[in-house]
Amino acid sequence: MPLVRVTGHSVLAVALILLSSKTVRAEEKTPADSPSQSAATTSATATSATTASTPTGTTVKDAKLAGDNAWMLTSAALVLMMTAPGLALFYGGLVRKKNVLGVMMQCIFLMGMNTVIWGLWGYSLAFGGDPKSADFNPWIGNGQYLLMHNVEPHWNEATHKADIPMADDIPRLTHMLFQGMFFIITPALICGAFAERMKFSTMIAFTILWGTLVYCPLAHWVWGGGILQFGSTFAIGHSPTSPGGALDFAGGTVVHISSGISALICALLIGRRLGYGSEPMPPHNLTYTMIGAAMLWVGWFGFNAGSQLKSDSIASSAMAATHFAAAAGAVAWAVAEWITRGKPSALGGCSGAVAGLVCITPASGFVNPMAAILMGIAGGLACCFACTSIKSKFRYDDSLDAFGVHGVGGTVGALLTGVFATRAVSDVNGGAPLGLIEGGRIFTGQAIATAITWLFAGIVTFVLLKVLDATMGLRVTQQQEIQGLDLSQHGEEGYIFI
Amino acid sequence: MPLVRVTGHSVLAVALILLSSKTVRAEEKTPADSPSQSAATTSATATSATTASTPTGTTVKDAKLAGDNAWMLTSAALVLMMTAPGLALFYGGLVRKKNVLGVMMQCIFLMGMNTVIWGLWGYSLAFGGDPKSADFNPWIGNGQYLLMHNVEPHWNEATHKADIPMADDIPRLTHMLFQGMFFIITPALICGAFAERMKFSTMIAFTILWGTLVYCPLAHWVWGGGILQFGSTFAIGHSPTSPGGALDFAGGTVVHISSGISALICALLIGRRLGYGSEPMPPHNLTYTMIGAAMLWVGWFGFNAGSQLKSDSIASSAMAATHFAAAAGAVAWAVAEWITRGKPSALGGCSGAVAGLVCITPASGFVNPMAAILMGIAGGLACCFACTSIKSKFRYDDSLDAFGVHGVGGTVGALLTGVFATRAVSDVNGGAPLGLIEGGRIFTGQAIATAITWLFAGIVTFVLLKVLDATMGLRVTQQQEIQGLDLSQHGEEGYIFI
Amino acid sequence: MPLVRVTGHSVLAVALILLSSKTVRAEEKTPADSPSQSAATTSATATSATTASTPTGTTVKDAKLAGDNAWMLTSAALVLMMTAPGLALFYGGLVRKKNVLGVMMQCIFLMGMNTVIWGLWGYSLAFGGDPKSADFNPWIGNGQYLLMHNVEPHWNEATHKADIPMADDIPRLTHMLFQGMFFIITPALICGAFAERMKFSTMIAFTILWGTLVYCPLAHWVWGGGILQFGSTFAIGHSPTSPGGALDFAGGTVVHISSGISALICALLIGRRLGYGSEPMPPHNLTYTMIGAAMLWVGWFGFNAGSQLKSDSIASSAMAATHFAAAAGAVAWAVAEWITRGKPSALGGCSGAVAGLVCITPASGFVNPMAAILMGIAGGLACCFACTSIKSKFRYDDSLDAFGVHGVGGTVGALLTGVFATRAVSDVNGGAPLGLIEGGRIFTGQAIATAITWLFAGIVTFVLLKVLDATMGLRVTQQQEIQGLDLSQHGEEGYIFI
Amino acid sequence: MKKIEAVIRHFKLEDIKNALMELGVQGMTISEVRGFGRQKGHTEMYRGTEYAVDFVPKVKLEIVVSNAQLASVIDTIMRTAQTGQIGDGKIFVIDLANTIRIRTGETGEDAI
Amino acid sequence: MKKIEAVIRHFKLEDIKNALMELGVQGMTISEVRGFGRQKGHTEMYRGTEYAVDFVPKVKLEIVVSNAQLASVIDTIMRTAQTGQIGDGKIFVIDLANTIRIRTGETGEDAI
Amino acid sequence: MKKIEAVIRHFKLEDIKNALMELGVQGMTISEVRGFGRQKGHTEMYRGTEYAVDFVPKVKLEIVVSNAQLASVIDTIMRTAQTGQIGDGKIFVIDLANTIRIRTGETGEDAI
Ligand SMILES: Nc1ncnc2c1ncn2[C@@H]1O[C@H](COP(=O)(O)OP(=O)(O)O)[C@@H](O)[C@H]1O
Ligand SMILES: Nc1ncnc2c1ncn2[C@@H]1O[C@H](COP(=O)(O)OP(=O)(O)O)[C@@H](O)[C@H]1O
Ligand SMILES: Nc1ncnc2c1ncn2[C@@H]1O[C@H](COP(=O)(O)OP(=O)(O)O)[C@@H](O)[C@H]1O
Repeated sequence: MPLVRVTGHSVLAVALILLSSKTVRAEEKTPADSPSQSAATTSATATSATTASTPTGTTVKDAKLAGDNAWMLTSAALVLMMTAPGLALFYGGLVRKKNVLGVMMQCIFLMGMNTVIWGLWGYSLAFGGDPKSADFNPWIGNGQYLLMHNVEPHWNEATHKADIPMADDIPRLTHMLFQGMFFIITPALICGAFAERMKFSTMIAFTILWGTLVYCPLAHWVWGGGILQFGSTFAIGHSPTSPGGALDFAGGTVVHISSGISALICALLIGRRLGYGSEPMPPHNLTYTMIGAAMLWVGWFGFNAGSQLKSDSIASSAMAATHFAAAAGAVAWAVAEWITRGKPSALGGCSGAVAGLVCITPASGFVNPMAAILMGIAGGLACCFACTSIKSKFRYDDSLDAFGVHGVGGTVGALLTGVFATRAVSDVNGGAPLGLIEGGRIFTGQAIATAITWLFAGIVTFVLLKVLDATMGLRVTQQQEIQGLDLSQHGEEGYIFI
Repeated sequence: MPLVRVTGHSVLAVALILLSSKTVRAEEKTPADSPSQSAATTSATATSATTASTPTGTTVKDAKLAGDNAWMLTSAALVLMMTAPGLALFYGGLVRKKNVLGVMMQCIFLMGMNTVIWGLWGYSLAFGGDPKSADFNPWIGNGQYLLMHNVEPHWNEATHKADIPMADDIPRLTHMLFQGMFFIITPALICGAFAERMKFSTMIAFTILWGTLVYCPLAHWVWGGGILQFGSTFAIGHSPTSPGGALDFAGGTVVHISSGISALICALLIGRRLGYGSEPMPPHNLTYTMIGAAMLWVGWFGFNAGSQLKSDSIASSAMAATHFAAAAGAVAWAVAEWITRGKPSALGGCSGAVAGLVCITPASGFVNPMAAILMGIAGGLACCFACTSIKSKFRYDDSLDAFGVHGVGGTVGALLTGVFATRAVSDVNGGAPLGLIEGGRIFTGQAIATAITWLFAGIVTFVLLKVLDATMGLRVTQQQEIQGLDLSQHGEEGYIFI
Repeated sequence: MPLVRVTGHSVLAVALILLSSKTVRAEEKTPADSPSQSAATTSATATSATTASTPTGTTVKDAKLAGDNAWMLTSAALVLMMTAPGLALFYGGLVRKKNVLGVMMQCIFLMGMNTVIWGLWGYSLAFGGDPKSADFNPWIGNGQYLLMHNVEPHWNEATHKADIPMADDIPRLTHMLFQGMFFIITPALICGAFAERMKFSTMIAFTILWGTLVYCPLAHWVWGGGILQFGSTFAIGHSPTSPGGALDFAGGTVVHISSGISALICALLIGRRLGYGSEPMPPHNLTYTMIGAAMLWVGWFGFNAGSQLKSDSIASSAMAATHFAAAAGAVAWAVAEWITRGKPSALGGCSGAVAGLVCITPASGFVNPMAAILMGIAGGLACCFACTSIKSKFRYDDSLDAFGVHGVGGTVGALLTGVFATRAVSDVNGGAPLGLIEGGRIFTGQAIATAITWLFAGIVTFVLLKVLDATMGLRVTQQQEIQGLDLSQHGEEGYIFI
Repeated sequence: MKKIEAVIRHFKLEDIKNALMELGVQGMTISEVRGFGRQKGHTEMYRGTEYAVDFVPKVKLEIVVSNAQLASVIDTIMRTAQTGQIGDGKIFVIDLANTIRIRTGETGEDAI
Repeated sequence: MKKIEAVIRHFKLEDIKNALMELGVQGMTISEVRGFGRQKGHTEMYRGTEYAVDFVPKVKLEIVVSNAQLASVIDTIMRTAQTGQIGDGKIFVIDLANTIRIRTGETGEDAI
Repeated sequence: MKKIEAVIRHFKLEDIKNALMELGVQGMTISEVRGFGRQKGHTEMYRGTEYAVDFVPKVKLEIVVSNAQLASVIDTIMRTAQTGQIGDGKIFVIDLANTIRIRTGETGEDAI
């Protein structure tokens, strides 16, 4: 089985695979293959579905695919934009001048490395396997999509035309791309916790392991038909009478809770920055942070509304909820500061918007605008409290508040989804009510999924860091930390204004 | 009727509404409700329109909606991007370093606050009411969309499925989102006039009032079927022989003239900045201004082409006109400076692009490329003249030229629309010619609409400011102005490069 | 008649055209006209194609157009974003502080000027003419699209409705817009070679000539049915048995090789910057460069996936290939530095991403993900080598490595397309294999097209520069160069942080 | 010859420069500094942490004058820089061993 | 009166300021400088070109003190600024002809 | 001991630094300043308003030298910094009461 070799000398292996692709495909034909196959057939059927075709032979399916694909490709672009420039600016502005490139480079490098990993094995581990098939594994994906087999189009000698694997309404490649952007930004969020002191090499090792061992399983559980997917037959708590699992429209658990709690563990294990508490460490460029926040807001439209995986009215609902929550969060945090400290800060407004966005993420496709406003307020206030009181109380150095915003906001969001979700927006439970307010009973599921994510992400991260600390070391030397990551890790300076 | 209370303790009320939503809806059933109802039905019909459905039941309507919605969601994202990062950078770069966060925070905070207002009552006041219904009010909207009722999907017990309110080709939520982005940027444009000296609290109060009392009525008049809408039976000058009203494709009157003239009033009433004329006050970061201008250019594609509210060939026309006008404006202003001052400035190029964009806004969906080029040149030269000669002549301190660019450019654009509009692009008048060049007679209507907008926006703004000056005070203290808004209003610094 | 007075001659001409348009159109009726005519008819047919229309009369064609147009308008916006903010930041950050506005202004001004040129004659020279028509010229376009005739909708007195010229699935205006964005960025790329010392006026003259004499012919050869278009009957090497021409999905030859080799000529002819070698000339703001690189990455999705000119599964393939190549390039360059110099630089990561993107451009719509990863690596390493060893060996001052990245990366990409292209992604050769790996024989064609582009772009650029040097002079004075372009050319400063 | 170093408020710079030019001062050199003194700084707040910024941005003037000019220059600075509020700044006077104009090589008072 | 000019490391500034305040120093002026000395700079690398940055960022303190305070202030700076590694910086002492407080016109030691 | 303060043109810094190193100068401190003098500034233009920028960016060198070195250092700076055009800058020489190396506590000429 070539895949073992792959992880080792991937490039070489990749080349081999490429040359011997046909054979490999042959070997790999497994029942798990069927979905893309059937999809391929579907697409074939479609093209022959003349009932709906105009004189020139365009089918309704092609037409719909054009629209859905347009939105999904746009969404993928928006989500990539969230990591950089978005997050790169948001985080980059918050650190001291001497570390700005360090933070930005983490974003750019992850954009590169995690994309490659996603293509080689990540997507397969997360989304491989068909819940309907006999040998489906609810804990982790399978090998069907390794190296993008059954994702990329492949030439069918029989029909003498290409088979194009589909994922429902969109090409599977589009689905892979869109989901891949999440695989980039999630670990990038964690960087906020160990900013200004993490060794670049260790950060890379950590991300490879974390992405493979934390993100991929979680994504499989929640979106791949696994143990947390709402309504999946494999879902915890699933029974004839109850759907089981939890609602997570765009990644409250998979993205925000997982990164947030992992961030907390990082902050605790790597320890405080040199001079933390004594020296002032103000953001060196709040204008970057504000620009970054605005880009995150815009990009989040792709993140949430794109998670509908097509361009229909639910996508519109998700975008509306996203926008209202961000807005309410921004106002809430700024006003909270105004009341408690006498001044609304620009950073507060931006942080509030992000907090609102984090909070609405799991609920975005399930709630109406007014609920979104309330969730935005809740997220804004909860995170504001976490970043101020809690953090200063326990004196851990979550440098850029990755936990304070994503961990706390994600948790609040996952739980409130159980309160505000309504079948009016997405009727995912056969007409049965969803959230508490409309008399639904999904709340317990939300709480369970949240707890599981906390535990799973927290424990695995803890173990990974302990191992890496013993082997590579987490932190740069004191010397290097004083000099700054830009010079010590990358041999560059951010600004040379002379 | 609970809605009055709502505006007061909105959050609370919102919660109530949410819990008792069904009853509230019941109370609210009014004739004005019909459009969304009928829309909902339409969407129902569509799903059952099997004539055009493929074996898998997709309808042509779904397919078209996918495409139109994809473009409209993208456009909404682009327009949000115009306010921040776009305008935040464009304006932020033009002020002095000590006020950069002040300006950016105005943008971010308005993104939050105005979005909430739009959801609570703004959209309803602007677009509430159906011109076809008996009790339609051409002066202001109604309560049908308050708190997003009849905009959001709601559960229909009868059909046991959700009714999804539509606005022609797109979900009403999409329409609300897109229009909401205009409600954000319009007041944000005004900030350019009172930059570097306005009290943050007063700015907020002013925006709430201005948005409600100036923007919403104007939007209703021009786009909601009111007294200025081209061809509306309620339009001024409407008669069997003449359509009446004025053409305003994307907001020449509603957005640019209204904000521009209000900006002038602000500049006059708040007075000059301390040291204006004696101290130099150069832009502190022109690179931001240039980046912001570029983002405005890109975002404007959503602003103008999105205003077609669907993704058809007219949207393409609008985008082409937008692009050509921006281009011509940039060249025109830069060349004008080159001739008159010996050097083409970067700021000139950027200002020209924005001027061209402002000028083409009302005409974008009605003119062909060559006309767009001419309008871009006209806009660029007119605004250049306004920002240089006129301003220095009358020595008012329109700090960032909000009037010089948006007031003047918007006016020129609204009038030239009456010259260059052609039925070839949008046949909005039953085949009759539109602009003067093709022998049409809409010019008078354009002039009238422009005059009305000037008067209305100018007078209301004047009154609002007088009231606020008496009650809250418009200006920060001298001390605070010298210290800068970043520190005095928000307790932060933009850059800490040490 | 006011229009005459408006401004310069072109404008005058434009005005005349506008007024006498009908007659002009009349004169212009040539066979070459047919495509847009037929297109117009098609669109007419479509609207009457009731077989596929819902009760409300929407046709499948309208529906598909909505989706395709949505993606293409979005792509056009993304590509514009590549020039500014993208390239403006990427290049702007790499120069010294005193030249940042100079570089950014080149981008903004080209956005303006080249758009106008494109509308007046550029598009017509590049895409005018129908390969199927008798009088088709494979070397250069014709006059059918001058001043946007037959591109813009025009009123048809006969049918008393507008004819809307189409380009296959999308309105021709959309096609013109999208292609126009390429006409902007290509010369902008060259600016990297003569940065910090080129006279602004000469840069303008050069761009006008280069765009008309180098870009337009090349675009016609490769995409307009000319001598390099794959499978065109006019293509070099075309024969019953071989398609001839070369595959260039999104501009490896037209955009990157042409600009890259021209950049090299510029660097050689304009000479080194004052103090090159003795004084250090580090990038003044690498944070801008990183943000710019990220925006280029995002924008490139529109550049490559948009080049499919519709929103189908091939667009998805193109986007996937683009993303993987960028990712692999970023990692490859950074790792190469890590190995050779002990540190992975942020600039290296960004440069690698861009190198990967350049390299995949011609192949994007023809290769699968794993091939894209290999091409990204190849591009990253090749450009890294070119920018370090080669450049320092020959000591030419390609200031921002326009040749090192675009010339080298484009060439590698064009050739590797002949290796990795597969019919599985785009079956462009009637089921015959394409790249070497699947046993195809297109490689020779790729090599020939590359050589021709090198020669053509190189020679014409050389001549143009010689002429301009003799007439206008290429370089600013020593004085001005020391003072910086911001002050000497534009009378402004980039940052005033006091 | 004396070297006058004056720490002043930013927004006074323009006035002082003009006043000194009228007085016939031929040149000066300025730089950005941050000062700490009786004038209190301000507190800034970033998310959780609030902290005091004790250093206030100021401008430092360096003016070399002949002994003859000394008094009038100091006097002019005093008058124009004064607001009466804490934080107006200080003037330091330092003896100068020599001055040289690089362009011409002139030394002493001719070089000023 | 003396003017003390000290070139120190950035991250020592906070400590020194506090130490001097305890000592009763009423004010000081700081500025960003770059220093060249025994402490080597570093090399940076941009695409092809690698080059040495010889100048290291430092902070310069300017403190005017009465002769009485001089010794103790210097001593305090010495103690707090020292790390023992190359690059700790220097202290220069300059005689001052006069000092004036702009706000009040006080001169000499009263103005400090 | 003397302290040499030289205001020079930016693009001369590299040459001067090298020349001084050859001369055996062990260290120096530089800072960004803006100068006003015979050399005219330039006018900038932003939208409507055009205004004069009288201050020209310069670099200020501070070099402490033993009396022995003084002449040669000044001479070296003169030669390397000179272009003959207005704006070359000035050299100011100040007596130094004392110098201390923080790292070692050495004082006087040993500390240079
Ligand atoms: N002892 C000192 N040494 C050097 N600079 C000083 C000293 N005292 C004050 N300054 C400078 O003078 C500025 C103003 O002094 P401050 O005490 O705040 O107000 P005032 O000058 O009105 O007494 C300070 O910000 C600082 O830059
Ligand atoms: N001769 C000098 N003149 C002016 N400044 C100096 C001189 N020598 C050193 N410095 C300043 O002191 C700083 C530290 O000096 P350096 O020789 O690097 O370490 P150390 O002070 O431990 O000997 C330098 O960065 C420079 O700013
Ligand atoms: N009287 C002065 N005091 C302090 N600095 C001065 C004085 N005169 C000139 N300078 C500095 O020297 C620089 C060059 O002086 P300038 O008169 O422009 O040319 P030159 O030195 O050739 O006469 C000025 O920019 C300023 O920084």
